[in-house]
Amino acid sequence: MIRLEKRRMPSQVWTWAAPVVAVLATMVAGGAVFAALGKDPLVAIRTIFWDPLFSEFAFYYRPQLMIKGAPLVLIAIGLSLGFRAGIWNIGAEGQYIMGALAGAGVALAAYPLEAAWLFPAMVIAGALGGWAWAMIPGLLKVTLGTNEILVSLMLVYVAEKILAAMALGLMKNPDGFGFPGSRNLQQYPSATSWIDQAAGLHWGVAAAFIAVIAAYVLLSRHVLGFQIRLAGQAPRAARFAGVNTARLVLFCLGTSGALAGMAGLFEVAGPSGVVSIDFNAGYGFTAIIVAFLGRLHPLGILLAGGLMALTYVGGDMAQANLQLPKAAIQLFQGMMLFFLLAVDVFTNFRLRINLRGAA
Amino acid sequence: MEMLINIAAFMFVAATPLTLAAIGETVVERAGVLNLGVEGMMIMGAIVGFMVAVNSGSPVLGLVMAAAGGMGLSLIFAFVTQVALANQVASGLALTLFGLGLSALLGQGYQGVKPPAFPQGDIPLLADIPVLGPILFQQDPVVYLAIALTVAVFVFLRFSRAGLVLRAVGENHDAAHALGYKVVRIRIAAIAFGGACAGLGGAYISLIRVPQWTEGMTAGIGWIALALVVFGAWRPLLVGLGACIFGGIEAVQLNLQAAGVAIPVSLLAMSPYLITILVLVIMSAVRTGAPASLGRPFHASS
Amino acid sequence: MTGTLLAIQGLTKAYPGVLANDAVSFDIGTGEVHALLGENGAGKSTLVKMIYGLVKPDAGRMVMQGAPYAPNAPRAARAAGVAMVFQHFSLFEALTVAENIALGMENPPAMRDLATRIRTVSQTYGLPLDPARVVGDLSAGERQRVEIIRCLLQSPRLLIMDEPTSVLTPQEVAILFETLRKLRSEGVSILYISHKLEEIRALCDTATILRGGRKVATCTPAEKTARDLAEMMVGAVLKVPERHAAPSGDPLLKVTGLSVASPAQFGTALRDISFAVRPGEVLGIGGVAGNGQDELLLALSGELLSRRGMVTVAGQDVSREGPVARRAAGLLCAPEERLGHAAAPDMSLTENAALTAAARMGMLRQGFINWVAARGYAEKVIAAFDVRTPGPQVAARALSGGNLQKFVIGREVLQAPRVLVVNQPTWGVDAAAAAAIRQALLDLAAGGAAVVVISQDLDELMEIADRFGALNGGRLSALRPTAGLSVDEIGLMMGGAHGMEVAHVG
Amino acid sequence: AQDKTKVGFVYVGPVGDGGWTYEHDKARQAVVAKFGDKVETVFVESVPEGPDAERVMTQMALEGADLIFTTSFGYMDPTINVAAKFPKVKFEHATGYKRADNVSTYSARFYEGRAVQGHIAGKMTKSNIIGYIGSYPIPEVIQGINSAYIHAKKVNPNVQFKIVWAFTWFDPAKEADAAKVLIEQGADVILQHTDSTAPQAAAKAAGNVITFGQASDMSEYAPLPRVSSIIDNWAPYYIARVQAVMDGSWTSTDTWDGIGPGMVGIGEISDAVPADVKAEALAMADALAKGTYHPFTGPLNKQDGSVWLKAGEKADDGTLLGLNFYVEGIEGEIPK
Ligand SMILES: Nc1ncnc2c1ncn2[C@@H]1O[C@H](COP(=O)(O)OP(=O)(O)OP(=O)(O)O)[C@@H](O)[C@H]1O
Ligand SMILES: Nc1ncnc2c1ncn2[C@@H]1O[C@H](COP(=O)(O)OP(=O)(O)OP(=O)(O)O)[C@@H](O)[C@H]1O
Ligand SMILES: [Mg+2]
Ligand SMILES: [Mg+2]
Repeated sequence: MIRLEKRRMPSQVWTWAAPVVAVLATMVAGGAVFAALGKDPLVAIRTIFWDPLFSEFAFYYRPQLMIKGAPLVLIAIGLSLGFRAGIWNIGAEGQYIMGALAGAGVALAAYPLEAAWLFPAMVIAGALGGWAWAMIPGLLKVTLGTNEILVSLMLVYVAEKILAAMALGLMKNPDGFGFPGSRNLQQYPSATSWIDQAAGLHWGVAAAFIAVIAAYVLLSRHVLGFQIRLAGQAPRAARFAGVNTARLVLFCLGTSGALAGMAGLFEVAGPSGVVSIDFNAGYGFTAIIVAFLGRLHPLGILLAGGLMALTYVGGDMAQANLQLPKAAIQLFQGMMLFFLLAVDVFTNFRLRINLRGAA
Repeated sequence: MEMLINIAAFMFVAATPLTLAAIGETVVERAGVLNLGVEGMMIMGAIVGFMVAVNSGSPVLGLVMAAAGGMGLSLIFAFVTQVALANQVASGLALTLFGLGLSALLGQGYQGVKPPAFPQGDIPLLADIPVLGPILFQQDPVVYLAIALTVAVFVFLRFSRAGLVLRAVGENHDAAHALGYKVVRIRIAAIAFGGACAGLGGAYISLIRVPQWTEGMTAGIGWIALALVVFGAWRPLLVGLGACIFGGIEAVQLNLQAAGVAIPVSLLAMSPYLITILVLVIMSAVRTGAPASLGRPFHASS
Repeated sequence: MTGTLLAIQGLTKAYPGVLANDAVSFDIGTGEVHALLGENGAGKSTLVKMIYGLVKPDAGRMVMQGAPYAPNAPRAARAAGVAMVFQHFSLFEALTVAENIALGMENPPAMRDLATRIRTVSQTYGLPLDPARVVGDLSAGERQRVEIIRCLLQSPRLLIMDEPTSVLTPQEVAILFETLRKLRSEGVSILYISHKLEEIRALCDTATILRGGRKVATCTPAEKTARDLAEMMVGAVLKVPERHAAPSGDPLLKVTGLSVASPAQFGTALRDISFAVRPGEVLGIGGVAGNGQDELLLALSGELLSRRGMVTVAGQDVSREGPVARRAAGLLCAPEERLGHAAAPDMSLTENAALTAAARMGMLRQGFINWVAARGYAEKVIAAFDVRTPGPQVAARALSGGNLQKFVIGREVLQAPRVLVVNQPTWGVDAAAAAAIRQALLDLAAGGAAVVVISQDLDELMEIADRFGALNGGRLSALRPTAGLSVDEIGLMMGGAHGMEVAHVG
Repeated sequence: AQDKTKVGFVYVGPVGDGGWTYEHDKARQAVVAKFGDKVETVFVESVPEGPDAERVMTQMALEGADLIFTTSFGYMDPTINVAAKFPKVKFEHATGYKRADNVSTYSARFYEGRAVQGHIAGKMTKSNIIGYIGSYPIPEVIQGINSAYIHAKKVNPNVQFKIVWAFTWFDPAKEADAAKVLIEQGADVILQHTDSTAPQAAAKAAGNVITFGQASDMSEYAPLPRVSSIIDNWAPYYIARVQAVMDGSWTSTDTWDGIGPGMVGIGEISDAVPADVKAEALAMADALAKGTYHPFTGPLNKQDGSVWLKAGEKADDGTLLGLNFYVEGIEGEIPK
């Protein structure tokens, strides 16, 4: 008989081994799927995980990993604070859109003014846009106890409609012959988030690294981080310790919203450039995977964001070079999360195999 | 008047996939499990049902296999949450991602294919009643199935012993365990039932409502179904009623557009989501009891 | 008594790190009330769970009336005529009495017939109960009636009761005993677990004593003194705490007309509670569980806010302040539930030390926590209160109940509070540790603090409190000095038998 | 130097969408069929517009593509950016307006096909109500609505358009719902400017409703409800451009072709259409192809009654590309 037995203490070894085992298991299972699709699994795995880093054109893909990974990490860091506290914001996608709209709105309103304050103002507006959008579920939760999972999600759809309306209306490029989409902020020096485009460096990348460090310090040293962890692990003990639950909900939702909004702004002002109908590309949802893959730990999220970016960049390469369908990549990412969740059980439980076979 | 009848009849069609998925999830949550993967299970049902119907030529077999497909996917969730004791929120999200990817992969080559037609299920005599006839009795059989299922789940939870045990497990899994009930087994069964219902709901979209296959075609209906369970305060009949209201909103907004009513189109397009939020807010103010063990992991230590 | 109903032979059950039962053997006679005694953690619950089929023994066997008996599930046990009332109720608060009872039966009749039978049986045994009520709305005593009637409806041959009286008033205990004696006269055997030795002496025919998982004796309790029984359980002689405080001066804690609603769905609201505690004084608050104890602690700790003027500490109104401000004012608390409320199970002792002591013990600088200081404080608590653990890096849930309790109490006591409120300070703690905790509370009072002890253990309150009051339905009785208080008086203060006097045991 | 010409395709949807991307991929296959071993094609599907598109294009350029087709409006700026970095690689961007020395643009005059549809619709409607499912209110879609309306009105003065905006290019459930509602409100002709066949299926279920295929022929719904279609036929253009690269004759151009060069195809008009109507429709298509007839020929008024085109005046391409108003007679407002 095989059964699980709770460990007295979480296993240190498994805390670190679980993600590795999960990724390896995903490679095996994913390889099987690729083989079933008639592709050489080894080549496919190499194309996804190795080529972007070490192939002939890695000089180009490595910066691209930063561009792809930065919004994921930035959003996931914010989400992880809430997830740790048991606050489930799954509407980061909507906050990302609203942040982009608010930030781009400032730039478009100021066009063609060149001023040093413009970009900082855009960042603030972007953060505020995301923050405000996240405050809707936040305030509803603390005042009325409304489920934040569903409200934040519904607001994603609302944000998408607003985005479409903006791209077709208010923010439409006046010089764009009536085509949808805004002016390109990449070509607006005071408003672009690029620092060095060739190196893949924009302010979003910088912000992601800053967020990782700030979150690390917050969680390990600051009383607020302590309260976040406490509220997630033992809500009653948190109240006993004096944690103001309502304020914590607002803080976590607000921070994750602001970070998602900033991610949207950095994206629209740099790599993307324009507010278009389909500007959002699912970063808000993928960041949820990144947060869990990184085990809600800032450094883990940094690694997970890189890993996820790798599967995207490598996945597109596999599409072009191996004709691997897009859906296979999506499936692969879903598997990775499942394996991580399942393998995680060994952190807190031990497998007991009783060969005697109990009565 | 004509338009009202049409809206009402359309309402049932739009409500059917919602009802099926939401009723399944109601049972799952009554057993104390929160499965956020409804969207993923629905889309699996949509593609599996579609593939089977196309290949076998039998839409009924398609529906049956869709239920099996949704159930199959839900068993992954059951394993991860009930055996490996993983966080249910994260697992549910993973299930949705996984389901979307897997269905897209399975569905390659089924785009643009026409499924076999599903027979209309007009009920003789009753269908000819003015007003009520077109609304209630000129629907397809799955609409009737959804209504029957809602009533059946209501009766099951309210009056049957098995339903009582299921509710007990959702209320207090430790006590249920102490009385000798197999908490994990009961929950897995409930999850599987929820998966089957969601699969059926997905297949209704791909086989009857649209009918065709496209990636991601459930387009958020699974999430609305989750909201409906809260809306219905975990009671099957209220959940069914909620589904009808949401179906009605969609019908009304399209009819208003077509009739050229001067409301901004983008506002109309957001209305289903805004109204969902509004209803969630109202329900949270009313405050109704969720199953006490909802979402908590259970591990029998003995 | 006509022979053996159930023979237990060499039952053994090991949990990781503990041998909960070690080759335990004894016989339960037909129509006998058999007591099972032992300290916390001695293995009593584990043993009865094996009899009820919830836990599978690692070794040993059972014989019921000559036939081998090895239930693999509670269902099998029930089929063999074994019924059980659990130590921690196995009830479903959101379901009705009838539904709860149906869940515990093998083949329950239709709901309407069941309701009739519940009424009949509850009349016969003098345990009135309305089948249609929702269990969450019932008092602790009534809930126990649900459990008992659930058992009686199955006409059991063996009724197991795990600590049934810890939640009852003395009057309710008397009624329960009437019921049990009636059952015995009908030939039912009863296996009875309790820590209350006088009760055992009054009720039980035989007693088996466990210590550290092993059977140490079987005896006739009426022939022994309570002291003999206690010494068999503990294996040593206990010392009684010393008290040398004399209350004096202006009240440190003043509660005036405190009324708050309960945050829990099926909780008890507090109604117009007033009392004052002076420096050096220990106030004991008793009462049956679920009569507002938890709410009172929440209202004092600051987790529940009250209206202005209701709670003052040394003249400072803290009614609208949260836990942090109250701690700053010198009001510290230790809740009943150690894991999850007083301490975060998955956090280390260092982190748990910071949980309440961060501000008072200087671990905070501009919002940043000094973990070195926190660790130092945790070590200090561990040393001062003899907490048995490898070190402060260990997670709270890895400690045994008693050791964690010592840590929790120590964490508050060493902060030198002006007022300390504790709920169930020695619940689930072995006798030696309990004595140490009580001594620490008395010492604190002697040092000039005001101490409020909320407890269900009346002996404990009589031992350390200067004055006593009882909570009943959210109201506090008038306070009386403990000296010279009789059990009957206490019982009446606790609310008598909750309206059960009307019923007559037939 | 290299023997094979490498051609990349960046798609906005899945190749199996049955509409827009499907037709581009069909044209890619036509290129392969035409040139055989002399070309190598690569494609990436469902590429989000924005930085991902830029990366995918760069990747194709790095790995040796000579010519890259970027097949969605939203790829405009990424195409220009990447083209600047790879001056030797040729780019072809669909439906945009920014060009460079190595970037051409191409698009189709779908509104020509809409004129033919409008004619058939106006003749065949019995309820005089024509339902129109719009995707997004952009010039291309508005051109189509106006063109269809003008030509329906011309043959049937009582005709009325009911327009539902789906705010999506491709969402079968929503498109099906929109079609059903339009039919319930009396429409017996459904025109769609969205890409799935869901409205066809809805019309078929309703009976007595006719539809037109969009982007792709959708002939699986012929002869009824689908009576004809507008087909995006990119193959001739793609083949010509690949050939130009091979010959070294490729130059940056702006192509906006209609029925004439075959970029817009009129799908087989089914027998459900009366012979005389069919003949008229074919004649109109022919005139459009020859350039003897322009769908937007005055006199035409704007919705507010002001004059747009005087008698005999033809709309210029600049106005059409930015078209943002309805012609006189259409009810309702263009969403903002
Ligand atoms: N499920 C379990 N897993 C691990 N250890 C357990 C488990 N249940 C009981 N134990 C351990 O077995 C021992 C006996 O526990 P048991 O509950 O039988 O004691 P008890 O005599 O009923 O105590 P109390 O008077 O506190 O009720 C204790 O050390 C306890 O920690
Ligand atoms: N789930 C468990 N897993 C592993 N060991 C456990 C578990 N529960 C308890 N133990 C160990 O068993 C022993 C008894 O634990 P328990 O909590 O029952 O204490 P106890 O015997 O009641 O002692 P105390 O009188 O201090 O409460 C302790 O040493 C504890 O470390
Ligand atoms: Mg016990
Ligand atoms: Mg203990």
